[in-house]
Amino acid sequence: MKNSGYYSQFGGAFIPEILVPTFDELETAYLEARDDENFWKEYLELMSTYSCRATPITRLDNLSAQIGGASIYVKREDLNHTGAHKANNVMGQGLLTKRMKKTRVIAETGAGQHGVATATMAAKFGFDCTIYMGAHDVKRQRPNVFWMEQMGATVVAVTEGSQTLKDAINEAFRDWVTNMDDTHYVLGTACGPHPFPEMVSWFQSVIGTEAREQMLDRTGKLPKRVYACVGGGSNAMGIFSGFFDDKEVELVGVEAGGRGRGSGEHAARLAYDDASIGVAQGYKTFFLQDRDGQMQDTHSVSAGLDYVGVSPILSHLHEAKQVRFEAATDDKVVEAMQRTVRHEGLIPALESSHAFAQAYKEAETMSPEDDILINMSGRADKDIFTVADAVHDPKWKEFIIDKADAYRREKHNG
Amino acid sequence: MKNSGYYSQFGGAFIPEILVPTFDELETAYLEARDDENFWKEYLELMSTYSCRATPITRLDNLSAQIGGASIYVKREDLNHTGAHKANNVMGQGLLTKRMKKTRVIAETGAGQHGVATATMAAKFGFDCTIYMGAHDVKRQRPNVFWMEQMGATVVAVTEGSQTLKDAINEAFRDWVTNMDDTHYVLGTACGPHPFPEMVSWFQSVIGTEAREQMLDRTGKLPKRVYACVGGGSNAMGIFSGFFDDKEVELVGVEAGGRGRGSGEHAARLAYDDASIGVAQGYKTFFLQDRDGQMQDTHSVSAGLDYVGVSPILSHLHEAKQVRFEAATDDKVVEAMQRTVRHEGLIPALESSHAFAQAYKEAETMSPEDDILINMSGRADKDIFTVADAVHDPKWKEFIIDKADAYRREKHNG
Amino acid sequence: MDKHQTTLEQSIRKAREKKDILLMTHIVLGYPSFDDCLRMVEDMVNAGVDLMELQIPFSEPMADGPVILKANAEALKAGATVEQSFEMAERLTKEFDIPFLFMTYYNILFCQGVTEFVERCKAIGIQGCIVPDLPPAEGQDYLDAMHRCKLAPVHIFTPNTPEPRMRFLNDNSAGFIYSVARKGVTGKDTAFSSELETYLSTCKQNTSLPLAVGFGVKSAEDVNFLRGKADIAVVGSETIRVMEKEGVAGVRPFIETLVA
Amino acid sequence: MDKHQTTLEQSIRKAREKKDILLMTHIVLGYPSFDDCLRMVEDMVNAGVDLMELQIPFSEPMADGPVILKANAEALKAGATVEQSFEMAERLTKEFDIPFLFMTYYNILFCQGVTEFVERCKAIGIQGCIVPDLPPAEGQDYLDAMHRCKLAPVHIFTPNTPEPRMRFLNDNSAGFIYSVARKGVTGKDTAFSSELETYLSTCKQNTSLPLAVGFGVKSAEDVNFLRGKADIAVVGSETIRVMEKEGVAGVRPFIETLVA
Ligand SMILES: Cc1ncc(COP(=O)(O)O)c(C=O)c1O
Ligand SMILES: Cc1ncc(COP(=O)(O)O)c(C=O)c1O
Repeated sequence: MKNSGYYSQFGGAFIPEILVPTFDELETAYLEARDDENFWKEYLELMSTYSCRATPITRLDNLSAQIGGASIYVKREDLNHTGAHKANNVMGQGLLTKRMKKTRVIAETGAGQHGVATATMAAKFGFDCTIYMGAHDVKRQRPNVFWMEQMGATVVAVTEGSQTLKDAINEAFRDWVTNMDDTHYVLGTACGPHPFPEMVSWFQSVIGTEAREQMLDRTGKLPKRVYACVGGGSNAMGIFSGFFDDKEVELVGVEAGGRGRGSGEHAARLAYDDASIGVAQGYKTFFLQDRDGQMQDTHSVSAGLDYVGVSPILSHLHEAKQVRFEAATDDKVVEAMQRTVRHEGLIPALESSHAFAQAYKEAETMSPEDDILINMSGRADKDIFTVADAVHDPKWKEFIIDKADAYRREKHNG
Repeated sequence: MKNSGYYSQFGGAFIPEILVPTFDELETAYLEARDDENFWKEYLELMSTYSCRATPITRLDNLSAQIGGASIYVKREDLNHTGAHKANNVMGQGLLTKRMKKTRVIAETGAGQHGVATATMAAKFGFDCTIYMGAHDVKRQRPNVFWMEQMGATVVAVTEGSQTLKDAINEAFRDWVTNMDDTHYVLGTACGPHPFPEMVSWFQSVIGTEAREQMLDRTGKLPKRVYACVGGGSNAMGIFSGFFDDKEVELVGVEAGGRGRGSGEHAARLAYDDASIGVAQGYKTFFLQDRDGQMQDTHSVSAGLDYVGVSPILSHLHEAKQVRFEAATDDKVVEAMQRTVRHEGLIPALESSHAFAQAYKEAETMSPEDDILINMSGRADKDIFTVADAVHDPKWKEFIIDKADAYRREKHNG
Repeated sequence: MDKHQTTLEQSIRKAREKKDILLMTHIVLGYPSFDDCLRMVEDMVNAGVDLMELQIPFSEPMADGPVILKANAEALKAGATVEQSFEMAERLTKEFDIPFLFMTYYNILFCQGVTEFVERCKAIGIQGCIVPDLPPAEGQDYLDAMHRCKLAPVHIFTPNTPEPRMRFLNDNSAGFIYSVARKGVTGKDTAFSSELETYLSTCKQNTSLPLAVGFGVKSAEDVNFLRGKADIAVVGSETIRVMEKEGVAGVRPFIETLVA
Repeated sequence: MDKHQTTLEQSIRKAREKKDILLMTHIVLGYPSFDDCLRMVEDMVNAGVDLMELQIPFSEPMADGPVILKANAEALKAGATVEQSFEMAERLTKEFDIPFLFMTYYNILFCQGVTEFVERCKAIGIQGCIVPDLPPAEGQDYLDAMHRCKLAPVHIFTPNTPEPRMRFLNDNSAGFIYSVARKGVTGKDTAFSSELETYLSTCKQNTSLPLAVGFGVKSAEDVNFLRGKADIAVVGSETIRVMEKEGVAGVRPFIETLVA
């Protein structure tokens, strides 16, 4: 290991010995790629021909007027191929996998978004692909599983632990320690052992680089605040990194407040006081854990933010007060989503809607001269089961019941 | 009416007297907009900030190699906001609606794609919005209905006739003849009375203009053939129009072959011999009708191609032999979709998959020196109910049955 | 179209000598069945109806409201054909001594061949046609054939129609002008107001033909309102509604309340 | 770490004077219950086990396979705490005269405080620790504390470990080297082949410490294979599998077949 990958006290690579050579190889490949101008060129070329980079910036004309405060801009990662910023990371790691001459990729997924992105990348690059997904999430997110399987990926339902994201990560590591020779583990966020946090942030930095330039082009100045939701932290790192050198730009990370502060049912590691520093899943950061260090159950309306840990780089930036952390509760998030759909025709993912909720709240107290920028990390149209449940749509339930009856009859008759 | 809008013998405006002034107004507004350079600029600006125009061209590396014939390129209209080329048309008509100072829009929808696009546009522009959709389609396409309603649109299930697209169109006209003063009817394809065919084609021409330039940039030459699926004909008109002056480029429109030639269950108006010239829904074209002129039931695996008529401009181009028409059958279409998903990570809508099916078939017999271009009019990830049924996924059915049981229990308990 | 006086116009003018206002009713051929149509026409004529629209059902009746729409669909579902409609119309013109018009959509004419269609109308004693989706600009063949056969192509005035266009429509019409009293499709309510009065007088000023007023007429009161302002009151959807509610036998008493 | 000889190493070397190969077994503290653990240890010691790994359960046992994973989860679900694990370990070291090691993940140490954790190990008679997610580069505090307390930090060799790294790991280890016989997590099969022989001889060449070999050992045949090639055969998941299938009472007969 050339560099232990610490950000003040956070980060590191707490990995089983058997993976040490694999991480060495990965770090070397990553560092060489970073040094190789052509790699980034190839990456941008791929993202602009296979996905639609640069993604645009959209101004929320109606809501800016309605709220009557800051002028609100949105970075449109939802327009990426497969519907979220996850595409940036997987395509980058896909190129790296090719560079390392590996032929198989594995990944964990919670919401399913990263699983679909990885399966897509694997189809595009011709890799074999296995996706680990908590059995609980497999149930919640069948549409994503369906598409992963159509892409040729094997989706393994993880029945261990809480059957959600963290268990899928553990399981992916278990696969990797067996198959490291031909397999690359495409970690989905800016977490995990070094070099993942830094490498994933690097691929996602394309968001921030574009956004800064676009805001300057569009408004002639920098936004006053930049909002991003924080699950593992990759979309936040992506957009924030464009503004790290701009001290006047306030960066706001929005975590899953779930049922609220003190409820014990949330996934706010930095905004609330329930988390403490620990080491798990290969890295040191703030975790929602008990005093023994056992990870706790988390809750969020959005599967993609429902995670016990957080990027070590963000933990560092939190302590260094370079990023402010807030949490948005489930009800405010659903409200912000519905408001954005209703008045702007944009469908932010429930994850992204956390950033919208906080931005709307703060915009009110700001001046119309101020611009703010929200990272719309993904679109919700694939999460219709979750969204329909979140807004309690009775017609949706009827539709599902009718559809099920039709399937049942079909079974009977043939 | 300034111009009856005929393309050789096809087209016209067969409209109830009460709409004559409304069509006059629309035609005037449309012609003025066409003459006004700023209008097109504003349109492009909107499409590049709200959607992600220019959409890219992707080369199908794996399938080109696998098929071993022509080099296959894809125009990525699936990356548009709301997931299809329909966005181009609705945003254009939205600007026109604003120009005419109308405050309400109505639209018909079959697959739901145009309904979602229109509802989105209405949310963005702050218009009231009513969407007419055959009751049969409402049932099949509940996810789209859900999003339309979330956007604030009123979705009216049309229980007349065959309860599909053509009936929704009739119903939209019935609304319009009552509310023409404040309402614009956003017709979704290059059909209907003049100036719709021409106007919708104009907005969609952005596809072809971009694509021609992109192909030249990318390959240094023009593609040998360009493929597009044909429902009403708007995406086909859009991409073809970029190549009308290039006599060496062969344009191929692909209709819904359904269960095949002679089956009576298809929607091939130009590729098969079952259609005849008629006048309905306000325009003259080839219709699938009986000898009395009654419209017949059509069938396609894709709701968006399942329509009795076809753009009068395409009927003209068919007769003039400027576009070749083919039909792809349901089974080939599903196969082409699955192949594209599996080997390229792209998820073409079932509609678009018609173009892919025909292109794959023809690519085989072409030389690797030849490039062909497919218009990927939309993505299928929102049509998961249809796609899961088309590929007969048993796990999907189980999931729906389980979900329904959970909803039923919920009802019982509270 | 030069202003020959059609038989239809002559009959209307003659009937008007005896009555303040005439009554035109509407049925959809083949709904609920051809036999029922025959019975209804008989009842209507006996009740005092002066002229009738016979709608040949079409699968896409764009300008019709829910009631007539459904009637079209049901007639087709029961197997009604254009041929049967012609046969029924021929029988009606022979048996009953009032003028009959065809109302249908252009595709029905187009698929029969416009000239053939019009000539057959002539042959079977139909006196005029209303084709709501065929503006004069699209229908030169049709107008020529109607003219040749001395049949009446009836066109429609609406509250949205500018006066120059009214005159243009008048020039292309014969028999009478069908004036719709409000926006929208057939079968919805209209407020019979002074606004309507103004509109009707504008209509009158812009045509030399008798004026029929339709859309929403459903009671003797409505008919009375039109007395002196129009030549013909058109009762469309309401008859079908009554028939659906009370059966074919309910039609005659309903019509009788209107002409009372 | 300078090469002090730990009590653990001494005990192993002494036991090896009497036996070709030693047997190390593994239990997860609190699974299925602390009482059952006590009984199993008793049975194992009586059956002739030479040393034991006591795993303190952790919610994220990344390097463990399904059997041990489940044991961790069940122990936690039943309420097992680190405090209880310490108490049980203390009792075991007092009652049974074989060396005990802790096996657990780094977060357990980290949350207790690494120094406190190690000092408490010392206090209760634990002789060494295996922390599979703590490479020496990340564990200086831990290594220092273990060294100060003269406890054995055991590290792992794998078929993927290059020889220079083996020497580095050896330099940071005490007690013995835990050599895994194949890639993958605990509890999966290994083919005991000549390839394995070559690998084990490489391991031997790169450590001065006794060599334990684990992962996949499940029969007397497997143990015999290791005779002469290693000092300690480690039986991990298989004991738990036997216990789950045959109850706690099945553990002793199983161990007896191994040492027979
Ligand atoms: C749309 C979207 N946004 C955000 C996230 C959270 O991940 P991260 O914090 O790494 O951006 C996810 C994770 O699934 C996601 O799907
Ligand atoms: C994705 C997609 N492609 C194609 C079509 C067919 O329409 P058109 O022929 O107007 O492009 C539709 C219509 O719904 C569609 O949704």
